[in-house]
Amino acid sequence: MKVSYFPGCTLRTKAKDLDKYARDSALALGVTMEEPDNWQCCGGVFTTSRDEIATKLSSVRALMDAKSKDQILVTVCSACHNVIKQTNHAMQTDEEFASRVNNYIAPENYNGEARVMHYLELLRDEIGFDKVKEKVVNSLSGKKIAAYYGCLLLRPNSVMKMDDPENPSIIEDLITALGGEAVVYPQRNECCGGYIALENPEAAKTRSNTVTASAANAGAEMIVTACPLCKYNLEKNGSEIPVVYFTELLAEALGVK
Amino acid sequence: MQKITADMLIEKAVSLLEAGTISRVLGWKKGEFDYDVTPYVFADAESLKKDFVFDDFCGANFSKYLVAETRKAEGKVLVFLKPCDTYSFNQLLTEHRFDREAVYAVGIPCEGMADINKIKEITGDGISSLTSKGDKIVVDTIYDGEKEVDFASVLAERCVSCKSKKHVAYDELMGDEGDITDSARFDEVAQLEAMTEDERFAFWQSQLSKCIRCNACRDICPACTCEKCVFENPESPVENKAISDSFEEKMFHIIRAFHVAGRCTDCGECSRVCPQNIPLHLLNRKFIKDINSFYGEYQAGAEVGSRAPLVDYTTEDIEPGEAVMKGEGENA
Amino acid sequence: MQRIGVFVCWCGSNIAGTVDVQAVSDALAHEPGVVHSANYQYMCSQAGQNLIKEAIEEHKLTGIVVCSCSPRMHEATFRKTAAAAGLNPYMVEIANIREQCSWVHKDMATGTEKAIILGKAAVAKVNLNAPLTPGESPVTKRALVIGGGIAGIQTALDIADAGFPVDIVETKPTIGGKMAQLDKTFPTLDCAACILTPKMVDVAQNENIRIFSYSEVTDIKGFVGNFDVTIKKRARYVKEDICTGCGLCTEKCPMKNVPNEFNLGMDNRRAIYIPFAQAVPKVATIDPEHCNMLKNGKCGVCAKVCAAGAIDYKQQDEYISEKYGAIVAATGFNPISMDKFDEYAYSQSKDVITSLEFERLTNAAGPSSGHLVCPSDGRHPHTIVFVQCVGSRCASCSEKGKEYCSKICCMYTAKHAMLTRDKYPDTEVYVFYIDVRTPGKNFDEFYRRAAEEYGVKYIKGMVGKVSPENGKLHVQASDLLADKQLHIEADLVVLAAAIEPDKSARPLATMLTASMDTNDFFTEAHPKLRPVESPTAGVFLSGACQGPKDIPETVSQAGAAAAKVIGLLAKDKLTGNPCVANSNELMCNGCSSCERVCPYGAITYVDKEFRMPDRTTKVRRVASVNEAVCQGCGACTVACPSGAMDLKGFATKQIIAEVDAICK
Amino acid sequence: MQVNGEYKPLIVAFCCNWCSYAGADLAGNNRLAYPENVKIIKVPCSCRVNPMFILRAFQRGADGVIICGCHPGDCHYTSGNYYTRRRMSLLFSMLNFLGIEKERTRVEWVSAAEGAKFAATMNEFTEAVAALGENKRLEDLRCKR
Amino acid sequence: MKKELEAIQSEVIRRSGVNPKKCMRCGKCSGTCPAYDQMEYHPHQFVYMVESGDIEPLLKSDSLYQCLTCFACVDRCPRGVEPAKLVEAVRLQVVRRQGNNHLKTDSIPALIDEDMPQQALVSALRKYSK
Repeated sequence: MKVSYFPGCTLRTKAKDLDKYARDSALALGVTMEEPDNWQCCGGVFTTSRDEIATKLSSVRALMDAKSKDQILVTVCSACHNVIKQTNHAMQTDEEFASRVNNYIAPENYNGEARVMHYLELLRDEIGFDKVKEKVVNSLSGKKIAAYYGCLLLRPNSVMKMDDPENPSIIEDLITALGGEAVVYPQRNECCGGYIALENPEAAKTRSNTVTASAANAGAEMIVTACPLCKYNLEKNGSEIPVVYFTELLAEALGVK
Repeated sequence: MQKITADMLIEKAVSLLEAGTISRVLGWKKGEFDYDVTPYVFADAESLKKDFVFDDFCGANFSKYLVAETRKAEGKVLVFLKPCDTYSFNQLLTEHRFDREAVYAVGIPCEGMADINKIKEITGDGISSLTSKGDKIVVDTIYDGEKEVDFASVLAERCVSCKSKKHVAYDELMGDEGDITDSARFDEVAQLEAMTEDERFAFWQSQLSKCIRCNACRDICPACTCEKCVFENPESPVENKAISDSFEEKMFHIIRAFHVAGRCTDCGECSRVCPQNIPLHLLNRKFIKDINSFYGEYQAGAEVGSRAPLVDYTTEDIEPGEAVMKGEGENA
Repeated sequence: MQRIGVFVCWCGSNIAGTVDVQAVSDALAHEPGVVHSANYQYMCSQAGQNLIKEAIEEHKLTGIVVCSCSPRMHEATFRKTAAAAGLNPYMVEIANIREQCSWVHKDMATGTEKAIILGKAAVAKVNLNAPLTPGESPVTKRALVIGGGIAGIQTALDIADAGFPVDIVETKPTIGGKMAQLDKTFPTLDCAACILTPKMVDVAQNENIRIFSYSEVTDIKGFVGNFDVTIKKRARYVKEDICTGCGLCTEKCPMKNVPNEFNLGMDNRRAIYIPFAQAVPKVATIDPEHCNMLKNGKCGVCAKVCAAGAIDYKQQDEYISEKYGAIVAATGFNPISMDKFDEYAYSQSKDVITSLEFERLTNAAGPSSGHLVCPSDGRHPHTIVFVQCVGSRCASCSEKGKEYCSKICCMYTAKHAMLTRDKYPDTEVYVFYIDVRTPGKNFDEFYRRAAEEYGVKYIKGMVGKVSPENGKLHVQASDLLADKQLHIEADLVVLAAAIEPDKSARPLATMLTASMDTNDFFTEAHPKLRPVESPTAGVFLSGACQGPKDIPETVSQAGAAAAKVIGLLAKDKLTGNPCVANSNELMCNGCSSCERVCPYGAITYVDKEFRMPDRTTKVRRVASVNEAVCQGCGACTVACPSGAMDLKGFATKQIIAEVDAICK
Repeated sequence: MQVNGEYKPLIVAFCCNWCSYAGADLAGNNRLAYPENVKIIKVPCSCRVNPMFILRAFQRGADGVIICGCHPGDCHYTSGNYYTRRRMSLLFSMLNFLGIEKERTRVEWVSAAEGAKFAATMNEFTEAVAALGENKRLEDLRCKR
Repeated sequence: MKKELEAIQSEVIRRSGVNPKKCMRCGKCSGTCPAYDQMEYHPHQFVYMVESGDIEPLLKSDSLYQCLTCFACVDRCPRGVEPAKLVEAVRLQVVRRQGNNHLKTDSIPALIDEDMPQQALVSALRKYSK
């Protein structure tokens, strides 16, 4: 199958691994990821304000491109995913917002017709974890791995609709499919501090340490994440256990690393 | 021109008759003129081969005939249903008007039906024969000889704004299944809504004054299957069998539209059969449009057993005063 | 042709002051069908009524019109007058020429003119009136109570005390309901078992009461006074009449690891079990899902040890049909699932429990024999956090919580907190609340005692997250008054889960054609004046199936429902309202439109044979109105496109006649 | 209708027995005046009002028709007025579609306690209908006097 | 001034799409907020102060820049109030004014290290500046 793929700015620079392993693994699973032409940065965060139009246009353009190709728009970075999915939702549900956006993109017209999926959802809902499991060549053989969702993957739940926001299982199920042992810990869906790291590194440190300590307490040997900023914050603030992208884990298990 | 031919339907009917699945066939019979096709019950292969027709003039919706026909004899009736007919079929089932088991329904695709009046507008009267040829109809007239008209240009109004090419009920489907179409069927209603009150009154006064109370609209309507119609019941306050004055014309059409409101599937038979060419479907469509806008989209006959909007409510329904404003304001 | 008498009342000067009564009676004397017309000072007086009676006899009147005050005032009076003179009371029509004429108009000419028109409308209507007789139906003097909790128990006992037989249908193997699971009861702290179990014994011993336990209602037909009900007695594989309840089988059964639902899965029972010591009926039940003998034919221990020979592995479900005059819904409530509230880590830690689980934990007959322990490891909890309103007052998402206040949580939490501090003074107890709601006798005093005397720490704020870390529960919460975010290391977190109607209520309501609100609570016939009746005649409501309630309220409502049932069953016959719908079968299409708008389920369909023009007969489906159930609103008459449905007393022809008379 | 050469609109008011008829009685109790050409017909519930009744009234010379029932949620029969609300919304919208003046028809919820509202409604409605003049668009010439 | 604040209040409500009247003052947002200790005004106070029109202190507060937009308050609010959207709407009221950018591009180099992902920069800029 072919999907549209929005890599996002960070995956082109600081998080090249996240990107590379995602592409390689997808190929191994029979999925071709095609980048839209001339995509632009999503902006990193979704501005919830209904009158904020211009900053959402890059997302809309990527969505329209996917719509025109009749493809699912897939993202790997949690932040891009959050921004694009929320933008799509706003295009579907907020008529006023949509009409203002459509003024910018006229003569074209878009009303949220494209489907947005996180790479994880693609694995779960389109490919199927069973199929992923069949393709595993290097089983993670019982390695204790903690999934770190952070905030962007799951919330707001009414829009993201990816998993139970308080008791998610999508990454755990992936870990299990790859042969690892998923470690569940209470802080997995709490914020790492995000962009506050820029202005108030101390606050980010407190948040990040809470998360990594919680995972370590639960016996994890490794933390996986889908978000470059999460990875940065957890690592920068001295996580005792390694933090890796879930795509790296996937590529390793599929034997394409 | 239709994708399916009379021969194909005859073959289907004959094979079902021979297999004993059915005992008779409700179908279109050749009439005096090529465009004058009448519903008929065929009981054997011979009569089918002789008289059964299917072409661009077979608009009649057979659903209603099932109410009476299924009561007549044992065995199943074969009925051919175009997509729009299947909605009436379901609505009648919802209202328990015939026994589903007594019917064998074959869904057939429809390319839209021709309107003889539109043809006559182009060719004039005196049509002696009509032959469909691809996207043309060849018309032979006794005065001017042969003429060709575009099928698309003489498509019946209800087919121009066809709401669905998808069958919602059948035992067996012939040909390909279509989709629910994105129809502009409410445009005419919206145009009227946009007029002033006086203009609307003038429009309807002139239209309804043409009414001769022939009752054709009622008799053809698949939603009008009452055992006894209120207009013919001496016990009823609206009993009136003949044309009398402008009030009666309005009364008849308002009450008739109200009685079928929420049950009308918008099959368009009323306008098709009106000898005075009154656009009666606009009354029904007004109700459908209002129902959709007041209470949410509802398509009568889309599924068996659905609760019609007039026998349903929510505690948050729109108030009549606001409804009237909404009914004239929201044309878009 | 009717012979109509018209009687115009002066009402002293109330009418006569603005209406020329003589002119009215003169004018109406010439109306079609009128054979007598008179006026008098006070028609409602004894003398006035005698005037009417005499005229009825003298002029052989078949109908009368009284032009007087509002029918809401004296329609009943004049109907009685007519009946006394041998005239059918429904041949009386009132023209309201006081409230709706003389009192709102000042000018004699206009008042008189309007009074005449109103009189003419009444005459026109009476010309089309037909004598009506209220339908009568017998009453089966037996009541059915669905649900055997405290609501059902109290209702059944009260009905039985009045001498009527009652059946209780309970889905569980024992009656007792939620109250049997409670430890103490607020605000008096008496032990729930001590006050409930004697009532359960009363039920068992009452000759008028039968208990169908482990049973459910599968079908209800009929109407007020005459319900036909089918009850499914599920096979319990134990002969109820032989089992002595000795309990030996429940000790010997080798299947030891079946989660015990009575203790909310906090301990285990056997495959054959008696839910608790005071169960009524005290009879064992085999759980077919866990019994080896029933699953694969291997075992049979219980049959071997049963000295009475009560075990019957071949037992089948049994269907019982019974007739009832009245039905009481007492299906109760359940706490909602905590699945959608995992920020409180209910699924992640055994030490996060619901309040009902807390009841079992503190109950002497519970899984920890009444010792308050952490379910995870049995240690004594030193810090306990109670969280209020979990899923109550929750409007954000209907799948998650309930928009209403569950009403009982504030008080039981105060009870839990107080009892904990009383028994274990070394514990720290926090209660996070949004509002503390204590309207009830001695309720606020009780809550204040918990805070003031027992030192329970009430904090206005809400818990945002519970994190199970290192065997403790890290509770992050807000303290709104101190304007702080709190972090508490707790041993036990207790969630006050919202309550919702039992899942069996919705299908039951469908069977009863009783209405429900959007939350699946039964709707009452009138929220203030008929709070224990369903709008469906003969159906009554008891307990939390109507809305969240505590025990005292439930018991009061249970008694009230019983009083209503007794009032119904005390009648030999039910007299209906004769102004009911009636269907003309010849015209009926059988389309179901009328059935769909009927709020009372009074319309059913029957297949009827009709002679066709060709002399054959055909069966057609036609509507049939149950006159005992119909309340006469008329919704069906307009839903009917063919005009087959009409309303007696307000027939289409009658109303049209009034319209014509007014518009003439 | 013409009364002594002067135009006075004839109003037919269908009132439900439980709320609106009682509301009208209360207006009387409180001596709250409204035009005498308002004539009330009692029905058990507003849902008893058939569109045929309304058309009949116009045919016979009414200039305005108003239907009064219990407030939504307060129906004595629990749901009758909800059906009224739907039926009349659609019927009145249709009449408007046909060019019949929308001011001639109305639904008003009047409780048994709202005597003042009943009188005010009738005054206001009569005035609105009077402003339109005689009902010409739904008249039946045969019924003219 | 009162008029101006009222205008800001309605603008904030319109822009955020939040109805602060739905708040029942349970405080779950503040119980759940990971940035609580960095804030002068806490999520529940944002809701209350916008509702009551007491917006001026919020406009001046550094709390505007402490919200992590983690949406925990949005998801956990039992009334569907969505406090994070209000915080954002108030912040935009400030940063959209000329010269009111909280984060200036000039100051960025001093704040970052070589590992910091672009995502952090663009997010912060979008949140704090116009």
